[in-house]
Amino acid sequence: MTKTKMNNYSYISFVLIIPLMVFLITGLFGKKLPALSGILGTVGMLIAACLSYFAAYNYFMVGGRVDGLYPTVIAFKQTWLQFSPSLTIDIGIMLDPISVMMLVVVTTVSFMVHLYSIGYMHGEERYSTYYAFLSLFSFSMLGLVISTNIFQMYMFWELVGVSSFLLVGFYYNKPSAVAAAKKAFIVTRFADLGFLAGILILSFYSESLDFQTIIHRMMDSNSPIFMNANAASFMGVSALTWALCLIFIGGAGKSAMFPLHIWLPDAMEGPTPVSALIHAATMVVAGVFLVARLFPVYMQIPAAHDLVMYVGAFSAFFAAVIACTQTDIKRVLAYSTMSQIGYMMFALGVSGYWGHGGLGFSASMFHLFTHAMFKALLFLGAGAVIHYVHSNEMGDMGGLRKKMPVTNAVFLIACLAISGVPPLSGFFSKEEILTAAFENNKIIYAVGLVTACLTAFYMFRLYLTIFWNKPFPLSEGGGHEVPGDVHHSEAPMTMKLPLLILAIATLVAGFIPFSMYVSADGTAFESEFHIIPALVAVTAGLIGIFTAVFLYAKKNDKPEMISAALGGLYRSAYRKFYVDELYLFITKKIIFNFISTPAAWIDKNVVDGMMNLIADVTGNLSESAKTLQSGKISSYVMWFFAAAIVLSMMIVYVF
Amino acid sequence: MTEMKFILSISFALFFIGAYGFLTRRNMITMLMAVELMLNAVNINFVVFNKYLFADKMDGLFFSIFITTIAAAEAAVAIAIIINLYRKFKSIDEDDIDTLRW
Amino acid sequence: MSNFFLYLISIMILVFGALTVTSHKIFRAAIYLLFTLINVAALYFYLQYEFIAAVQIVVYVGGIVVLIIFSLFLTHRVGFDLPEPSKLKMFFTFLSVLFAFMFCYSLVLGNEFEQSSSVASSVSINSIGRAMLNYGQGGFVLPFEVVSILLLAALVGSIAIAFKTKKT
Amino acid sequence: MNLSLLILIPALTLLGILLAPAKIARAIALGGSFAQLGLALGMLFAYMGLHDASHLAFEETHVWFAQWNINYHIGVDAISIAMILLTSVVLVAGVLVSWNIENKTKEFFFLLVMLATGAFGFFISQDLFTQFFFFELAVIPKFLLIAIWGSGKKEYAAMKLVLMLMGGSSLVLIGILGFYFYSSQAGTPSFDLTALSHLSLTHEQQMFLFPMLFAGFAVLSAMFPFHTWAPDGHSSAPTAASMFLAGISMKLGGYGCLRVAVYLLPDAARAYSPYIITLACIGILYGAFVTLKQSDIKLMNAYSSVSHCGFVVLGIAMFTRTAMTGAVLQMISHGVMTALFFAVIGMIYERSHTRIGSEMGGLFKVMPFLGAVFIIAGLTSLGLPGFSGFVAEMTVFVGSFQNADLFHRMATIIATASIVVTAVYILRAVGTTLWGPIKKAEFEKLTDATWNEKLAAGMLVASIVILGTMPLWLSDMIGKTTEVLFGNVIK
Repeated sequence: MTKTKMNNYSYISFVLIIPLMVFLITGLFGKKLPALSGILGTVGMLIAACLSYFAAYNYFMVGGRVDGLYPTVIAFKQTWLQFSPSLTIDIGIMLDPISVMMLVVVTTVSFMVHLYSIGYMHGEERYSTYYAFLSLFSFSMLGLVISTNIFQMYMFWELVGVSSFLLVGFYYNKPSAVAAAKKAFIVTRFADLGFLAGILILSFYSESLDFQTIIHRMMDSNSPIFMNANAASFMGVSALTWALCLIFIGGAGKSAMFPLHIWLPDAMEGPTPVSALIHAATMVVAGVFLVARLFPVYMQIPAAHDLVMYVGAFSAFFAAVIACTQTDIKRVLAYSTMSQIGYMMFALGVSGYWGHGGLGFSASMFHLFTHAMFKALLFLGAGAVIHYVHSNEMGDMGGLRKKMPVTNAVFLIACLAISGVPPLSGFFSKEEILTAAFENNKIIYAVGLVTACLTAFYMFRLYLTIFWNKPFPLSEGGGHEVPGDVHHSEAPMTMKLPLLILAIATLVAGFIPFSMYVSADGTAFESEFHIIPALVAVTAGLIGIFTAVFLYAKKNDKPEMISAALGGLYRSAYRKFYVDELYLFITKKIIFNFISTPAAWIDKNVVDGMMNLIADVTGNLSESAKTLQSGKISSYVMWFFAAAIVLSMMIVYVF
Repeated sequence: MTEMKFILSISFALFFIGAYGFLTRRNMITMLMAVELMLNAVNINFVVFNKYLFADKMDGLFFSIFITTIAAAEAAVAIAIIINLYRKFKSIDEDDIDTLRW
Repeated sequence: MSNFFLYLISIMILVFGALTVTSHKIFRAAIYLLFTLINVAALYFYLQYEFIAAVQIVVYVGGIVVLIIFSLFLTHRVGFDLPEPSKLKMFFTFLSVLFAFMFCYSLVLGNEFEQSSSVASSVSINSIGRAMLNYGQGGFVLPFEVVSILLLAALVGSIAIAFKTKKT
Repeated sequence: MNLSLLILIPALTLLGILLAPAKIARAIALGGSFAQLGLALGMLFAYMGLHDASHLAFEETHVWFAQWNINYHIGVDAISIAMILLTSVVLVAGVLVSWNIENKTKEFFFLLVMLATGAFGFFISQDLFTQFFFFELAVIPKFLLIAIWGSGKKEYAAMKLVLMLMGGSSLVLIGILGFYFYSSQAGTPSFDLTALSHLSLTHEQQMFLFPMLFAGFAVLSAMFPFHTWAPDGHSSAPTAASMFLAGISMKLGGYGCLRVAVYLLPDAARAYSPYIITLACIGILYGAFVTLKQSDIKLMNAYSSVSHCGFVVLGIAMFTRTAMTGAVLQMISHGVMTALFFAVIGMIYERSHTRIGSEMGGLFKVMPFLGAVFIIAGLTSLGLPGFSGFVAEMTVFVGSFQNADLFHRMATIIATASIVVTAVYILRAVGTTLWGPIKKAEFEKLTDATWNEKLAAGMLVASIVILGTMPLWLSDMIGKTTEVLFGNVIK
């Protein structure tokens, strides 16, 4: 039963155990020593991060390739629940290039956020609870990325969902935060239903829940298992296609792909460091990670593979358009996140499997990596701004470059990175993605290019309105009453340090030869650098940047004019194309009013009414039987007499 | 045999006349009279069967004697009850006396 | 000739019986009952059971009917008209009674009675008396005693019931 | 291991409560229930230590009525042990929760322990007659518990509950007697479960008996459309009675369905299974949707119990080893979870004096412990990994999906859809009652849990977490017993 394979990677389990212990300790005893919980969490994450760096070093550098491939190492495996001899949920640790990369990303960003939060959340009433939840999230996310088993992934998938729920609803006395938390959980839960159904179908046909086994069995197009799964069909679509599409729905829900993206902007109600960790760098890329994990299987089914591509591309573009119109800085960042994840998704979608054809896959993972760094940086920078201004609205900001020099610098770096300006990290990853798209699908390439341009535009719109535009403090007080705490310093060191570290990461991450390490089939290839596509991509980004500079560098009325000129288009983009309203209509009006209310009515009146009817009939029968007992002798005699006759007739004629 | 069947039919007729009276009358004393008729019909039956079928025995006779006796006792008790009821309800119409219910 | 008496007695029984249960005057009903009972006694005479006939006359006619008439006087004015029962009820009761009678009559007609072959024994008062007090085979002393106790109980009971309770 | 102790200890507790002064009745009840819990745990370890820990063990037989071949025959397998553990945990928690009851203390604890005694007896009986005896013993105290210590329309609810359950048990009785007579036709009349399982009945006989037994027990497990006693009963019952009702009594039904109806009549069960699955699916989804509409949190949990117990019936009717194991796991998981939920709802109600979600709000601030427990119960209910609900539901789903035809597949998918609806209503309840701004000024002064409440909730939470994080031993044990009992009829 117990298949524990010990090897020299078993120390990875401490990467998981440490956050879990921190969660338990701070969750149970944190109230007693609130100050310590932050330090405990941060130190714990630091150790975890160091361990995962060490693991990455060992894996890529020391262990190296075996037969030209990075081996998949099962560091630990333990049966957790056995459904049937072939279907077991194992809890284990699987190391392969993408999971090692994710380990690094998650622990790094998580450590940064822990560190940053010491300053940001200082003085918060539920400080220790915050750290407990943060550790819980880190634990779950780490558990997710090292899953050996699809069900293990589902479990941690749910756990990250619930930690996200708890953290978004951290300010639980704010109704908007409560609503956002519920929305985030319910929408992803709905998507997880797809994931679960997909798991059920996939596991039934592949007769395994183990990733390696599933991939191994499904990779072979001639194996009976694959043929069987591909032959069984429901509504004209093969079972395997169903399974993969359903699993993708799960991934799309977590990764906020259209049309399941509605929870992400609202989730910004949570504390900003949480948004940086969960809703920018780690949890939201879980969907990408899931598709990447099952990538060989997706390769087998072109329909599912294309679905990933189209959904990703559309989401990227769609979110970019909305991001251009939002005024809440965190929402702009949220839509930008969605857009960038769309990039990763369609990169997977356009990718092939073998050798250089797998450029999209590598590019996607590369972008995931770089994006985690610069988007975390953006969020943490935005957090610093919010910490300083006490407002989320762009209208309350402006001219902050003098007040917050460090933040200004790192924010600029991050913006340049996301806009794809060389030689920052975003340039490299984005360029690879666009190259992969160019090679496979020209339409997607065009969409990607337009999105890149839009990205640059809204990011600089954001940057310029915060740090340039108007002088600070705002004399006319744009709507929001800014508290008169202009005198306080930019941010404590605990907040600046993570910003600086992440900025450095953003600067240098692009030079990692990613495709050497992470590729679809495990072989290494050199991603060639083409000057023409790169120039096109950079040009697109620069167009966006200059447009933004033209419009927002100084306060003027050009933006209003343009938005007025765009009219309905602008309004609908500002209202996020009414997707929220549509959902609200479906849930409130249709499900609640047309299913739930009638169901409750039926239960009260029909089902319960039936039971009451039985009771009433019995009662009425006894009422009428009671009137037989009238006390009148003659009626008794009548009955007696009749009964006597009937009985005697029965005796005579029947028996 | 035909004679016996004839008398039996008379006794049945008397019995059902009594039953008819018992069912239609509402005055207790008349109901009691109807009961007496029925008892008599039964008596006739016993006597007839004794006479025609079991002439060597006297069981039928004794039955009728005992029934007569019991009828007397019954009448006495019934009348006592009737008088008591009359005192209580000022009526011996059985419709007025329905405390026997529930 | 004997058949003539039988028919006469039978007709009298039925007519007076019917009158007993239909008469509107309660006193007349009692009198009709009296005639019915006398005719039943006559039937017994016809069957040559003189003792039973005598008992019938003594107990019924002399006892019960008198008792009834007494109670009548105690509870009613003499000229009192009995209330007419509803026509519907009378009709349906008549029908059901008729039905029941037909049923029983058909049974009697259809049944082959088996006559006991042994010789008829005497039913003199002497033999009846002996049988009544005989505690051996074929004796009736036990029911006799039981009935006598019952009679006593009934007497005591009826006195107790009819006893006027003191108003407290 | 003397199994009769399981009945003896509660019986002695009952006697103690009866004789002792009212003030220490609760202490006796608590002592007795802790002793029972200890015994149950001891029995678990003893059973696990057995060589063949999947068959009936610790059997004991005494003649009860020799004339009719009624025996006091008891014995346990893994399923009954799981149930007994559940019952003893809920018993302890129930006693703790009602620690401060003031009205007729002695009688209350007496009835509570009596109910549990019935449940214990039911789970260990291997003789239908004895089982029925204990079954009735577990049903009747509920009437008094609700009618005397309840709230709201308590008389109506108590009457309805007991009448419906009695209706169910009369059906069960018909089934049992049917078995008795069929077995006497075949030779020796018997009530013995094992003996009856070897009885070969004709198809018609099976098809006649099965609906009686199954429907009778299904009423108790609140299967749609026989569930309407549950909302009314729960909403009127005192806290401990609600816990027992949902935590134990509904499990009597599920256990009976599985261990009596399906065990004795597998062929008929298979023939009827499409109908049962359909009803279970309706119950699951319909219960979830009705729950959405409820504003009273206790009613919400009552309806959600209907939905969750649907999984039990679904799992049983799916006829795979995994699904049946899942059904048993779901019984245990739901028992503990719903007991916890009712307990914490009762505790909140005691403080806020309202059960309408929208009238509360922000209670997390004033009662963080209860709030956390409420959230844990909610998360268990919506099937979060790490808590027991996940293990049970996933086992049912995976097991159900092993049936390769479309009907079973669709039923499974429909059933899984309910977990989304569950999430919606649970999160709504959390959002409206615990989170958000505090609605009434007097809520600011409310207190958090007392020691007894903390202990009760802690025990239940611990059970949930143990089941949720280390499910293998239990699911393995139950799976093996399932195989022993149903090996020849399931996949």
